[in-house]
Amino acid sequence: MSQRYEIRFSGAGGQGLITAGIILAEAASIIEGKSAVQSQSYGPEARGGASKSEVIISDAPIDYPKATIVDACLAMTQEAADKYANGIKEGGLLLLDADYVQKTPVGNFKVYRLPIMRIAKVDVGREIVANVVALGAVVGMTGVVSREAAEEAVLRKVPEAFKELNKKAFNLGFEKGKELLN
Amino acid sequence: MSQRYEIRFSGAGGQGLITAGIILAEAASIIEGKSAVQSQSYGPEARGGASKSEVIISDAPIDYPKATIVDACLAMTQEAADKYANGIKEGGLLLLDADYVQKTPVGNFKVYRLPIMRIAKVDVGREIVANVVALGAVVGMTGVVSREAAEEAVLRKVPEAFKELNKKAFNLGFEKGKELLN
Amino acid sequence: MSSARLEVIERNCKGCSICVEFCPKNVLEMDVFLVKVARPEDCIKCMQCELLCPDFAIKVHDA
Amino acid sequence: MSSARLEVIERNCKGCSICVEFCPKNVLEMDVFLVKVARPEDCIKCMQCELLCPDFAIKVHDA
Amino acid sequence: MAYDYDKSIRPGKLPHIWCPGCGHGIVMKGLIRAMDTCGLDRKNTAIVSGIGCASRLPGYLDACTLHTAHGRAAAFATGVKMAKPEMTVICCGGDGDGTAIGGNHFIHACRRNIDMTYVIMNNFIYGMTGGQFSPCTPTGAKASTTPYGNPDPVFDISKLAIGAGATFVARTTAAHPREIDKLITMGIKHKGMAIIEVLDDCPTTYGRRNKFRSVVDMMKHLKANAVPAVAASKLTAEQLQGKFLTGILFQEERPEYCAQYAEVIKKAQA
Amino acid sequence: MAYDYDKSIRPGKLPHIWCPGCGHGIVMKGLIRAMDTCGLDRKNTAIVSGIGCASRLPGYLDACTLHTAHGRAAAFATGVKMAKPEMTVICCGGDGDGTAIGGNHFIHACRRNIDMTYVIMNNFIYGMTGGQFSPCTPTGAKASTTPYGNPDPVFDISKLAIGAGATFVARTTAAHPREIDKLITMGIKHKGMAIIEVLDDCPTTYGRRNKFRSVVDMMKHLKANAVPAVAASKLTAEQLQGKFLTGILFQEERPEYCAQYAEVIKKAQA
Amino acid sequence: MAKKVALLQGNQACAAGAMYAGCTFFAGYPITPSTEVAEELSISLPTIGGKFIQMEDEIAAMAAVIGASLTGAKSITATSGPGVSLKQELIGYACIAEVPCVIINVMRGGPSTGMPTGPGQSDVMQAMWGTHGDHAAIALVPSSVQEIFTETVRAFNLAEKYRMPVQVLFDEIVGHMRERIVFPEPGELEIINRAAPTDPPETYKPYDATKGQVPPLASFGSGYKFHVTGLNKAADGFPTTKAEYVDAEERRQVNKVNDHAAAIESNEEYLTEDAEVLVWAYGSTARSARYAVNELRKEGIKAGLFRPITLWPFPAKRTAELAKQCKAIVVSEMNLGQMIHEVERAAKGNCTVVGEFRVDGEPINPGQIAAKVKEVM
Amino acid sequence: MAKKVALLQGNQACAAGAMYAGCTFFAGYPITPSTEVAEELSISLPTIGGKFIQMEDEIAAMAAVIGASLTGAKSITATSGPGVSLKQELIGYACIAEVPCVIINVMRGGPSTGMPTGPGQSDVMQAMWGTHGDHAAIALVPSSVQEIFTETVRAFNLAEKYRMPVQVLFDEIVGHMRERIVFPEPGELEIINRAAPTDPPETYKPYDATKGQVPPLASFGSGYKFHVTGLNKAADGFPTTKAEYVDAEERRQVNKVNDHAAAIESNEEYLTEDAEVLVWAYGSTARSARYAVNELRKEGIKAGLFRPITLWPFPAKRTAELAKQCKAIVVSEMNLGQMIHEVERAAKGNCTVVGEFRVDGEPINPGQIAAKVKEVM
Ligand SMILES: Cc1ncc(C[n+]2csc(CCOP(=O)(O)OP(=O)(O)O)c2C)c(N)n1
Ligand SMILES: Cc1ncc(C[n+]2csc(CCOP(=O)(O)OP(=O)(O)O)c2C)c(N)n1
Ligand code: SF4
Ligand code: SF4
Ligand code: SF4
Ligand code: SF4
Ligand code: SF4
Ligand code: SF4
Ligand SMILES: [Mg+2]
Ligand SMILES: [Mg+2]
Repeated sequence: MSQRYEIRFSGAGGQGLITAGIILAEAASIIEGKSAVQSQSYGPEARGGASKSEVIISDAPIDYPKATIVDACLAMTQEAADKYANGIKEGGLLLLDADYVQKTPVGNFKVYRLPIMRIAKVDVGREIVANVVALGAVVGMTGVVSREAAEEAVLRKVPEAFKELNKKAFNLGFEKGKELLN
Repeated sequence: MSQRYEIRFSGAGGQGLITAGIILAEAASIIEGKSAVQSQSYGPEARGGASKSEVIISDAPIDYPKATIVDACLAMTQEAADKYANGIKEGGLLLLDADYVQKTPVGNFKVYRLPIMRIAKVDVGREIVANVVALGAVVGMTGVVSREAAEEAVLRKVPEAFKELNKKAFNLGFEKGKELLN
Repeated sequence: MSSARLEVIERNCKGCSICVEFCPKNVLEMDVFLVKVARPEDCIKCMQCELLCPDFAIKVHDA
Repeated sequence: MSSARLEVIERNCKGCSICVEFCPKNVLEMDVFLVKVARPEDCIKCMQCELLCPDFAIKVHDA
Repeated sequence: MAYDYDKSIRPGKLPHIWCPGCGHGIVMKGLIRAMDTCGLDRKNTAIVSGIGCASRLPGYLDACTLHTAHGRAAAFATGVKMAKPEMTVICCGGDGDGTAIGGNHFIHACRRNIDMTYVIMNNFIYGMTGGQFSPCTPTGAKASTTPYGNPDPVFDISKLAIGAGATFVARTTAAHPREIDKLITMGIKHKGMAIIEVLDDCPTTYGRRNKFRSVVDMMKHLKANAVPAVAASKLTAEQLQGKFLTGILFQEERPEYCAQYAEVIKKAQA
Repeated sequence: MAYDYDKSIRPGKLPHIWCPGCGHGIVMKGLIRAMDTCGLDRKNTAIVSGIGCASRLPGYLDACTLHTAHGRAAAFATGVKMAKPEMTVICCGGDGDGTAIGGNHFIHACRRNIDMTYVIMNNFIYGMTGGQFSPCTPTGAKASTTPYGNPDPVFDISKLAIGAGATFVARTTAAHPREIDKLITMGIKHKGMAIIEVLDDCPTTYGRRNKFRSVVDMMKHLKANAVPAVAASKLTAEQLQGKFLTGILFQEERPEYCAQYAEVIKKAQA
Repeated sequence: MAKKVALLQGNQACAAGAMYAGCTFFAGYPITPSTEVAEELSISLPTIGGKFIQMEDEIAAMAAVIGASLTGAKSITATSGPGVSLKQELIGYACIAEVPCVIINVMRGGPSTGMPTGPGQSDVMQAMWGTHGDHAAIALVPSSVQEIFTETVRAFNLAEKYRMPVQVLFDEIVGHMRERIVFPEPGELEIINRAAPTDPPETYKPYDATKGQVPPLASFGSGYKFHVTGLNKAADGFPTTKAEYVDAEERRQVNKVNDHAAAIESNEEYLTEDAEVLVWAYGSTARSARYAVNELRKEGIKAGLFRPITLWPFPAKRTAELAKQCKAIVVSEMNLGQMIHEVERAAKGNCTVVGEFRVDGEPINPGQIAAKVKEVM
Repeated sequence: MAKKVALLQGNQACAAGAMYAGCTFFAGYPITPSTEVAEELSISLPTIGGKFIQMEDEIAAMAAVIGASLTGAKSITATSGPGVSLKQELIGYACIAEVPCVIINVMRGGPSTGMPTGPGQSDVMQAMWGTHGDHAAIALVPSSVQEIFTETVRAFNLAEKYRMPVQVLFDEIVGHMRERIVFPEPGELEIINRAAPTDPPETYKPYDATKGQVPPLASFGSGYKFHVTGLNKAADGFPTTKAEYVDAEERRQVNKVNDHAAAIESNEEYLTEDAEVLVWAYGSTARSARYAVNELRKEGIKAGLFRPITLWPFPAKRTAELAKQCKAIVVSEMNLGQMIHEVERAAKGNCTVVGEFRVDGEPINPGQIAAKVKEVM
């Protein structure tokens, strides 16, 4: 991992991507003891629309807390892709929801597609865990934090009754993400 | 008259001493074309108690608008005398209401007494014109403005129906004031 | 009923004459700026003067 | 009564499904994020859908 | 058939910023219909709001529109109206804007009985800032700053307006769209201060926290619990529990403020 | 016989600053008697005011006294009461302070039904600043800023308080001194927001301009036009013209705010 | 024909100046020592069909003034420290929405309620920095009754010209003292009215920088329909968060004043040509200073007076020049040192800068200024 | 035992810091981007029997905070620009009445409503000059989540120690970002409580300067009966207009801060020893600056960073020293130039002072700071 690694999660408001970013930052900073900063967009009126959450992870203290040029970007909807799939590093990584993003942003980065919502709904059984599936995939693809740390961070965040569901979601995402790289 | 002449009118709130000061300032500045500044005290709460009005008259423009050391001072009540009969020039003039001021302030100035309220009530016929009697006396004693200018200023200030009354008050005050000097 | 002793706290009295006017027995009078107890013997201790004085300036005592 | 033509302004529709639920004749249906006119022939032009749509997204026209 | 709202909406402004299902859109449509019914010349109509989701309304309407500071709509509007009484002045905004920070301007506008129509969109919450309780949030309800349930009693906006001196006070809900424009129309025609309270919904910050499964649930709740004021007298206190009276709640004739001031001018010029 | 006010007045503070005949002194005496009747421990009593002649009252009383900023008494008092509910909190101030600039805090304190007693001295004018009209100055009256007669309608303070949710609302006048302490006593004992409006007089800035020859005239006017609310029902609207109802105007029991918040604490600690 | 003269209070002169400037709307809330401004206007405004309204508080007054101004009425409010503090949010609104209006602050003593009937000059930094966010400010500080009249007229002119709130601050001393005033004839003083839009209603944009640094402002009810907001906005007046628009707007609104600082500046210099010590003072304090300078000159001390009449934008250039010329600058103000910060900044260490302050409710007298000058000689 | 750590938003850390400091009272009114401070405290305060109240507006919130503090409760409010503007009058009240309290300002963009969700640093001059009248101010500007915690604690300490309102200002970026925070153990950070009166109730005077520059403050309901007012007052708390009392009070209240400026000051210096160009920045901008300094050093440019944590009282002494040492100072802030005025004043012309500003709702990035440094080299 480089000194400073920047990840952006984006999608529709309410899809839980802020939470995904927070979990990732907790995995890095609370569990793995790295430095991490999470921040998110507050639209002009915080009403619906696309939203984003950014996480910066580093071995050293993080001075500038905003993304400079992101290493990995996730976009769950077309609007999010249009709005936030930019400023990606050359050779960086863009993960799109295969069903909801039709027009693929172009740039000098690698684009991957995964039917994240569908996996959540069909394979895990609840759309609401799409963000955890996405998180799993991103961790699987980037290795920015360890699988164990990320899983633990997910489980710390959810109430007992939902732990199994989220575990399943995370791991499915992780596997599918890893597969994509092959 | 010296370059800068300072006069202070003091008494109980409601006795019309502010008006007396304004009339004097108008006589000097509007009618005689001198410079004049009138200012007055605003108690901490503007409720009752003693009040004062100061007029500075000069042939030259007046820079500092507040009294420095007054040439002439009027006090209509004991409270006013206690509070405001100070800062009088050596050789200056202090005029007191003969009935209402018992304790005479001491200092290097000449003290005169005139039963102003009584004159207004008994000789003129209305207590309310005591301020004009007082003004007349002060003008008579100091000559800071001409008798004519002062009289005109008084008359400009009052409605038609009260002109005679005020004329009488002013002139009686003027005469009595002049007499005091003898 | 015992007779009344009316105390005027001159320091406080502002001469508003409320007590004078609201006294049902005409006990009080104005003396320029101050109230004066003119006919204490007529007082029926109704307390109106004391209650209505805004200035804590008059007290109705038992004689 | 002439039949109705229901116009959905897709750009405006936010998929809240109010029109669907309040249509007395079950004319409308949700299609993920958008409303869909499923049974236009059943429409009685009661205007509920148009009146209640918060997003200026559905219009009831005479056919 | 289809109502032509487009001629009242500023070009290119739709879709609006409100969330899916937000009742403010329904109210805006009612307001447009009322303005049309009254035949208002938009050039001589000022629409004034404060800050909040509801207060974003004027930006969409093709008129003289003034989006002020939080809570200050009625005070700005008073300036507009006093300075140019020939203009029609309409205020609009949320429950928080109008009755929390704006409460004083609200009651004083009512007292003056200045000729304005104030459409207050009561969604029981501060929507724009993310769901803190407002003076209209039901006691016991959950909001982002009442994690243990709201301890605050609520304002009955209409009662407050009447107590303050408003001369036309009416209430309806977003689930009664035809009544919205009917009452606003009456308010505009009324000479004096008219308050039209519209109970509406904020699914995003209020609904979810308070166990409404969807915006449709909220709309149904509004629809089910509205009792026309005219019918209320026949109901027992028990039957009225949890209901809200709708329709005209108060109406009287009193001299209008600008007309009163015209008299002042007459006297001054005499 | 003679009432002992001295033990309640801070040493050396009399004579007070109020003008000859100013009704505020009569109200202060009533307040002292009421505090005595209730047996209030002055160490645990906060008296909170805004700015104005009436608001100078707390400075004279030997208690925890807080002279705040213009209009803000109720808001400061809410902080005191919430932080230390075991204290008795009394607000006092003028009509301008309480209903003009302070209107919002006034209505919200009423809404919350927080346990305070608010003695509002309504002399129909801004006395301290020299007689500008207040929201309580009668329409048509002269004030320094209504040279042509006041065009503004007035607040009925009690009606406003009721509309806002106060649970004890009463009115009397400075010419009814015994009723002042009786009603304030009831207000203090009432658990919740109690508003006691006392109509009083400002001879200096209101009386003279409005053809009252003296303060006695004003007092007589207050005395003559007060109609006990209990008697009002027997009078015709015509007979009530220009009169003001006195006595208890409204009373109800509703949960008190600090008590409600104690429930929040209980839940949070559970 | 002889001109009309009168003995007026400063506050009355302010009201008269407003009338002369074409003011037709006042909204306010009474407060000592500013109330006479309102009282006068309550008499005179309706005589010309203008409107006087007493609002429920100072915030409402500021709101009404902005609302009225948007209909085209030249609008004014008058208050004092506590009221100015309350108005801060809406002063910022008038700045960002670019609505002309005039705010009179008759300064009294102390923070908070302080000393309502005592004079002060302690709101002068607030006049620049009181509201949150970046914004320009224009503040004028007359020192005589006559000047209150002319500066009130000028305040309206600047407000209309630059489309912004303009503050006139004078201390209680100048506000309450009476002096002779000579009324200018109609037409004698320049009167500036806001630029009318040249665009037809269909294409009018209220913040269109292509129309100049100060785009014309249409009036409500004049045939133009447009939107006004306190949010950051684009040229058309509608909210935006687009960085380039926001940046351009914010900078334009500050630069419209900065770029014209020289034109807005006005000051009086007295015996500065050969001055070795400069007294830097404004408002009533400048009158004491002038008296002191005269006394000092009699003693052969080369004292001079710089009296800013425009306080904001700050007269930095001339102050800097004088700092180079003089050994010392004595800044005298009825506060604990406010404008002295700016004088120090402008002086750049080129001369000693000392303060002669007073905050006890008494005016600064000539003697104390003279003493301080001698001290730094 | 390992310390408790968590990933928190700055706003949440602020609430946690308040709890650590012993705060038991919050009154506020929601406003973006500060609302999370309130939301957190609405959860945590009642768990310790503390009180959370949402008032009808920001003015009422400030009033309630002062009222509560007078009962002895450590009290706080949180808001943003528009709310701070509204609170100005009562901030002055807290100053003159000397009532400890903490005011959080999470700074957003623009004057007026501006850009509610965008960051800004444009309320920093307001923190000193926002309210009318002379007064002292203490303002802290943390730049990380951890520091928000510690500076909130310090704000309470300073408020209690100096009996005055203390402001903590952080921009939206620091307020909303999440970082790891290590919670200090109880007792690890110093907690200061206001001095209790040593006098018995009979002779207690709340403003008795003979008891020290900061006289002890009794609590309502603790056996002491005393008077509090916003008027100028004597040692006993009762209003006075006597010049000598007023003067003494006003000066004491300003000097209690000025005389302890060194103790209140806190700042961080990074690579300043040999710096030739100094970047002067605070809050989130200082983080960009540090990044930039590191980059510049890599290029061999001797850049250094001065980061004030206490903004008011202004760190004039150290800034002046650095101005003598350096060729240039680049002041970088998310506004159009505010603290740069003070830096210029302190620099006294000893070095070039330039600004690198930004007001478009975007953070200042390291690149632009680095570029400006190179420009002035
Ligand atoms: C002076 C000020 N205080 C607080 C805010 C923050 N604020 C903006 S909108 C709002 C509440 C809006 O609630 P409401 O008026 O009910 O409208 P809604 O969003 O629910 O439609 C608040 C508190 C602000 N913008 N300005
Ligand atoms: C913020 C602010 N605005 C205005 C004032 C000026 N002011 C002081 S007292 C007062 C009115 C007082 O009237 P009221 O409350 O009726 O009391 P009264 O003097 O009549 O007893 C006003 C307007 C002030 N002190 N502070
Ligand atoms: S107690 Fe009654 S009767 Fe006696 S003096 Fe007083 S008012 Fe008159
Ligand atoms: S009522 Fe009181 S103040 Fe008035 S005259 Fe009587 S004793 Fe004096
Ligand atoms: S008009 Fe009525 S029936 Fe037709 S689709 Fe709409 S709601 Fe259904
Ligand atoms: S009500 Fe309107 S926005 Fe909602 S689903 Fe129907 S058409 Fe779409
Ligand atoms: S947050 Fe609530 S009030 Fe605001 S737009 Fe969304 S639904 Fe409407
Ligand atoms: S001015 Fe009026 S209210 Fe004030 S003290 Fe005098 S009489 Fe009382
Ligand atoms: Mg709402
Ligand atoms: Mg009053």
